[in-house]
Amino acid sequence: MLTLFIILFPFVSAAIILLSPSEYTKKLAVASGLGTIGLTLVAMGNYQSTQADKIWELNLPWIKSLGISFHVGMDGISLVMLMLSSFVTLMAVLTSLNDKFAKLPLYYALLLIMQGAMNGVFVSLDLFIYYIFWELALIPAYFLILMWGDGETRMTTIKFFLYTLMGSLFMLLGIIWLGNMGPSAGYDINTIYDLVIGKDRQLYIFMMFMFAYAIKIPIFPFHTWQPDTYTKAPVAVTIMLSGIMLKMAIYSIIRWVIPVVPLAVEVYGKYFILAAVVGILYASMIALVQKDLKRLFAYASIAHVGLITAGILTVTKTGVQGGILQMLAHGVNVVGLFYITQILRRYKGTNEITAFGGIRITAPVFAGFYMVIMFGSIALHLTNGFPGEFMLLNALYQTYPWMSLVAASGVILGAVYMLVSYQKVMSGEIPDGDGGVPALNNIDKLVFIPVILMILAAGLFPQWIMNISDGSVDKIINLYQTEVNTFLNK
Amino acid sequence: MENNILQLITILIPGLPLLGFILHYIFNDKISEKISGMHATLWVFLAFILSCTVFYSIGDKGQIQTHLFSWINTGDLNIPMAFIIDQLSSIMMLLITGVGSLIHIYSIGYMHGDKGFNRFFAYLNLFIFFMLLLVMADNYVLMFVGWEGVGLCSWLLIGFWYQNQEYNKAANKAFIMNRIGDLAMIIAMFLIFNQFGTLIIQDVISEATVPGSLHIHLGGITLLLFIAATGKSAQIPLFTWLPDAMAGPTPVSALIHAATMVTAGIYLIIRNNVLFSMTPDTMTVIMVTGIVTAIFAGSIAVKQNDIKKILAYSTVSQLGLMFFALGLGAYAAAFFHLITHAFFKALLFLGAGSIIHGLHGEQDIRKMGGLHRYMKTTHWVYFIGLLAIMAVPPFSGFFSKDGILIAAYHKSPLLWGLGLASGMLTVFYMMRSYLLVFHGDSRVEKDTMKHIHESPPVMTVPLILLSVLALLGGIINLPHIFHGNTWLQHYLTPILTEGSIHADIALEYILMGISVSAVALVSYFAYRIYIVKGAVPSENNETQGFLSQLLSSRYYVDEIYQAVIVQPFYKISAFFYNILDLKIIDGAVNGLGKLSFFISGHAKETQNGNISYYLFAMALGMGGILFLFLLF
Amino acid sequence: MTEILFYSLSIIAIATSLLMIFHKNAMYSVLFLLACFFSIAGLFVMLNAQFLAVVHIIVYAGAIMVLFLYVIMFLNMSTPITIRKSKLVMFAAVLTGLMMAFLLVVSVWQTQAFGQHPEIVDQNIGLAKTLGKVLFNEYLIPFELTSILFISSMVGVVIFNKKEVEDE
Amino acid sequence: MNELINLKDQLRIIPLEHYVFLCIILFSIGVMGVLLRRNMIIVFLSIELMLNSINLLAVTFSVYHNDASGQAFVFFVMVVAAAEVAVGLAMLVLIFRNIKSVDINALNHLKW
Repeated sequence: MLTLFIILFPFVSAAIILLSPSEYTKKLAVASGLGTIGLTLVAMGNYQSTQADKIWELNLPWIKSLGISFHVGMDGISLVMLMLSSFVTLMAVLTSLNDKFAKLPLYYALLLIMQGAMNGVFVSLDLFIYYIFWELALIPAYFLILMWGDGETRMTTIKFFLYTLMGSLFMLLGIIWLGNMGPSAGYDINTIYDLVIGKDRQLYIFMMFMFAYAIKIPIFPFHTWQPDTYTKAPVAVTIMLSGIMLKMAIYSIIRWVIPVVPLAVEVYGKYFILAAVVGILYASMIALVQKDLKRLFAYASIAHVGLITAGILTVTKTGVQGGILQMLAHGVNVVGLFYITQILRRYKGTNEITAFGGIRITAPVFAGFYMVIMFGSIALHLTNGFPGEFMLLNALYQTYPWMSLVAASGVILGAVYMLVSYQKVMSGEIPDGDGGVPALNNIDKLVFIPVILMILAAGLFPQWIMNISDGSVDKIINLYQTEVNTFLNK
Repeated sequence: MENNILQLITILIPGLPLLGFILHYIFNDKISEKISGMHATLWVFLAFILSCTVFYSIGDKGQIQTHLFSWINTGDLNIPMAFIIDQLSSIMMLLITGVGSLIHIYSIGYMHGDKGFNRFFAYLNLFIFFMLLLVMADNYVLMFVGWEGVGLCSWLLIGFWYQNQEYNKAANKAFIMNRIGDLAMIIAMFLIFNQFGTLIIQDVISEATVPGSLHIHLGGITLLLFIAATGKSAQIPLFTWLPDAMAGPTPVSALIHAATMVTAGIYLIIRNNVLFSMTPDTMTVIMVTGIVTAIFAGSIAVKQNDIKKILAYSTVSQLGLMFFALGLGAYAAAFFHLITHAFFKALLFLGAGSIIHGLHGEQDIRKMGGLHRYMKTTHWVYFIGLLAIMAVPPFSGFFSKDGILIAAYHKSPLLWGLGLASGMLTVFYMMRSYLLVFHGDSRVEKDTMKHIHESPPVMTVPLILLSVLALLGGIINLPHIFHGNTWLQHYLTPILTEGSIHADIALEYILMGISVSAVALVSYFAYRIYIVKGAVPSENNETQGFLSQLLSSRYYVDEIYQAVIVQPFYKISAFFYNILDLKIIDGAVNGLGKLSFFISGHAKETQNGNISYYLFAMALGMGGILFLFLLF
Repeated sequence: MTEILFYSLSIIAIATSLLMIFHKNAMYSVLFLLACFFSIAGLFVMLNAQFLAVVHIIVYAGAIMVLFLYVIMFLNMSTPITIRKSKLVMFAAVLTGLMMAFLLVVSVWQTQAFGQHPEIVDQNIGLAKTLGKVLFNEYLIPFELTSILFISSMVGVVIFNKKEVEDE
Repeated sequence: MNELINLKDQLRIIPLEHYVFLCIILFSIGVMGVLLRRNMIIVFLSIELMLNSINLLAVTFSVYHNDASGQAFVFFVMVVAAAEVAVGLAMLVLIFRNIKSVDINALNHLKW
């Protein structure tokens, strides 16, 4: 039942927010964010990582003739993702506290609906339910960007929506195919995992699924919707999109691709790794010449998630664990990074790098926070970026050494564009004719301090997170290895 | 001492500077300058005291291992947060905390009145923490933490006066060049993990020395580690950041860019000397790189006019000499030079800092001269540092450099000659800077002249202490011919692979005689030029000859890097963004959308609103359906 | 006798319908169609569907065609209207019609169900009595629904014209 | 009249397909009329013609299959035709009042 609560809680909160007077909106939203964190922590307290069993499982038959049931439950990986989701959502809610948006209740309600749908994705144990939640998450995002985005958002949102939807439809095709592949139709995770699928069919299904995920993540060259969308979306939505939504796709690779079509991953995974690795270098180089800070972070995000994808597709313990760790790290870091752009925008109305300078003089605390977040993002040691990145690169190196070299050079570039932009924005002299950016207000600190603490904590004690997901990752890798070995022995 | 007390101490040694940093960070603007400087120094000094106790117990224990907690442990990857202290790291710890304390004290005077005083000390403490982490690390990853951490502090401190964008650029350059080295190091780690299945340094070394074991990628590992070292220790081709790094405050240059951080590369190689000794090819590469860098940087230093730049190139050159020694397999000699160099180069930098302080920020030696009259203490300590770096007996530099030269001679007389040449270059540029700064006529600008003063005791006392060290540092590895017992070499024996060199005593005397007379000769030559002739470097570079212009432009290395690497890279990036990303890839995506718009735009014309047209369409449609029924 | 009657009625129906569609004057078209309907009514009679034949004449000839004539009169369209379509369209229309006919013929031909004569022939099938039984037994609800259809069409017609009045 | 309605004879003499072909011809003429003419009244008339050809077909099959339902349907078709004509003609009048034309091409706004 707890799983159901975790899904429903945001939806119910959204409904309450819509029905309550608007002066309670912000308080209710924050309360909802805290509430989901609480529920996740309760779930985590009940979880024995060594057993790696799914907890709080719930299986209600829904459409019997199609073999669809409302089957949800959590294991270690889901728990980590839920933790991320509830943290990032709370942060997203907090980041918008400073904004003066129209139709505020609707805005928060949509944010929470998005969270609820994404939580649903993380706990679904039935492919069909999973798909419903997957698409449901897209709809609030569409309206949020359309209604509260910057500038001309119509074309951007249409592109974002259609592009990702197109990918998802291929996945739907794959889902229906998978569901009807067995003797009787069934979408339950156990049914799907037990299917024995021929090599060719695995390839087709792999391609269908990966097409959807490659767009959602996004992997080069399917990334072009991302910078525009991230740039134009309101910051809270950008945070939700890059903090959680793209993690849905990476999570789905772990949950629905690797155990389901292992042979295809074994044989064709390397092409996606190649694309992801090329994307790291490519996106980093592009980030180097960006003039808009938010866009720069958007491209940086492509580079980061490319590495995560590449590492996970190696299907080694280190790679998958590193990927999970790095998803968490990336989710936390984007909160900070995009919130920085919001603060800058608040005072100057733009995110052009050249418009800023000397912020350290007037807002030293802000500069300090920015610095820590930046170092987290470029994976400096003892920040959350490092353990994951090290593990990912290591896994990649042990499988494809040359790709690891390329990926690692992208990491150097990461330092270049981050440092250069930091110094242009934060250091130097204040541009003529303005008083600079004032010091942070309390809400800003409320956002930054948890982020900073998470960055440092996850950098020092990554083992704590890895312990949660450890058993579940083992299970999935065992499934994968067993099937691949069986095939190879034949 | 009890083992667990020692372990506690080993945790405290890096812990105290870290505590200092955290306290600074929390109480940044709430504490006064005095308290800030005092307590920052106190932490480092306490760490020094603790390091001494550790140093004494190493003698009987051999090594101390401390396991804090498991940092990353998944699958077959196991990286603990653990320290190991042996002979090598204990000396490094003494060096770091010792020189560090002196520089902390000095900084209290030097940074007095600076807006970022507290911040400066926070960074210095952080630096000490990371540097200690580097030398104490039990595994490569933790070492890498320190390795990048000191790079981070270097970045913070070079760009300390952040309002100047030139300084920021220098900081970024340093960090990025270091990161290139870091890339090599991280790949070396992957390769080590691939070959040995572990990243614990001791396990790797014991694995590598198992008789009969064959590790085909060992050459690659050592080469990559060496590339990492070139980044950190500013060797060709990654040396250009170090002179630019002089943008930071002078104590930083002394601590980070002379005494400690830049020697991390040498430390890394000595730490892995077992692996290096097994790969002679890499050793040759190291040797060649080292000596080329030594001569190259030395020749550039000859034509520099910024006192800190001269010292920076001198540092590059001296580091080159250390790598030269490493390449020869003379690890102990290299380490010995590392220690003495830390003393005298820190002394020289701090002396230069004292001059700059006295002249209110003037760094150009053309605008100095005759300063020995105004800054007596500074002059004397600088003079001692000068003698030490020029390798005048019995100053510390003489013994350490001599060790290297003798090792070179045993390899080949030619190498000895090259080493001597680099030493002569050192003598020349150091004499040049010394004479132009302290002797001859004063060329100081009048405004500055009025305020010229000797530095306060808080600065001069550390200088005096350092000059004592620079004078007597040679004792720790006094060669046999001076009735010494080469203590350092013996002390390091457990971790070194080199065999001791038994040289002919007569030959050693001859070689020493030659090098000493070379020093004297070159000093006289410099004296002739700068005192007797009173030559002062011209303001204008264009009147110079080709060679000197080449030298004063530093062989145009920066410009070449800009033109060959940086600019094309940015151009390609811009191409990727403007053409490939926006036009081609995004164009393809948008093209798909436009295509459907195009098709529907034309398909729309079938809906022209004309009813008879629709009727036709209906009739044809019915006919078509009928036709299909007929067919199937 | 029967054959002659059938073929002559058929020819009349075809000829008048052709004249109907090709005649310029709408008034004449209506009259030709009327003639066509009469011949079709004749065919109904031949098929022993007397009731329908009568209803057919009453409804079509008596009501619908009169309505048409009434409208033509109302719109004052008795004079020939010269609007014609282009040659191409005429050609296409004729072609389409022929093609339709051809396709239908071919599809009928393919059924191969010719010359089959029923075993039992109920001569009373077309009587009003039989038809009434079927209508009120099997098709009662549709039959009642037709009344709703009529009501609604009546209401529609009234509303159309009422609006018009208000506008003017 | 009774002599004429000798069904058995008639069915023997005139094969089913002749009725069917007649209906097809009439229907096709109706189609042609709809496509050919721009006068809306003629279009209506053609539609009536098509309906009638279908009626004839229904009656024919009803007799052949000995099932009165076919004729019942003809009844319904007539009802619908009557209703359709009533509404259609009302609309036609309305259109004529608005655009002073019964040209079908004058109505070309039936598009998005």
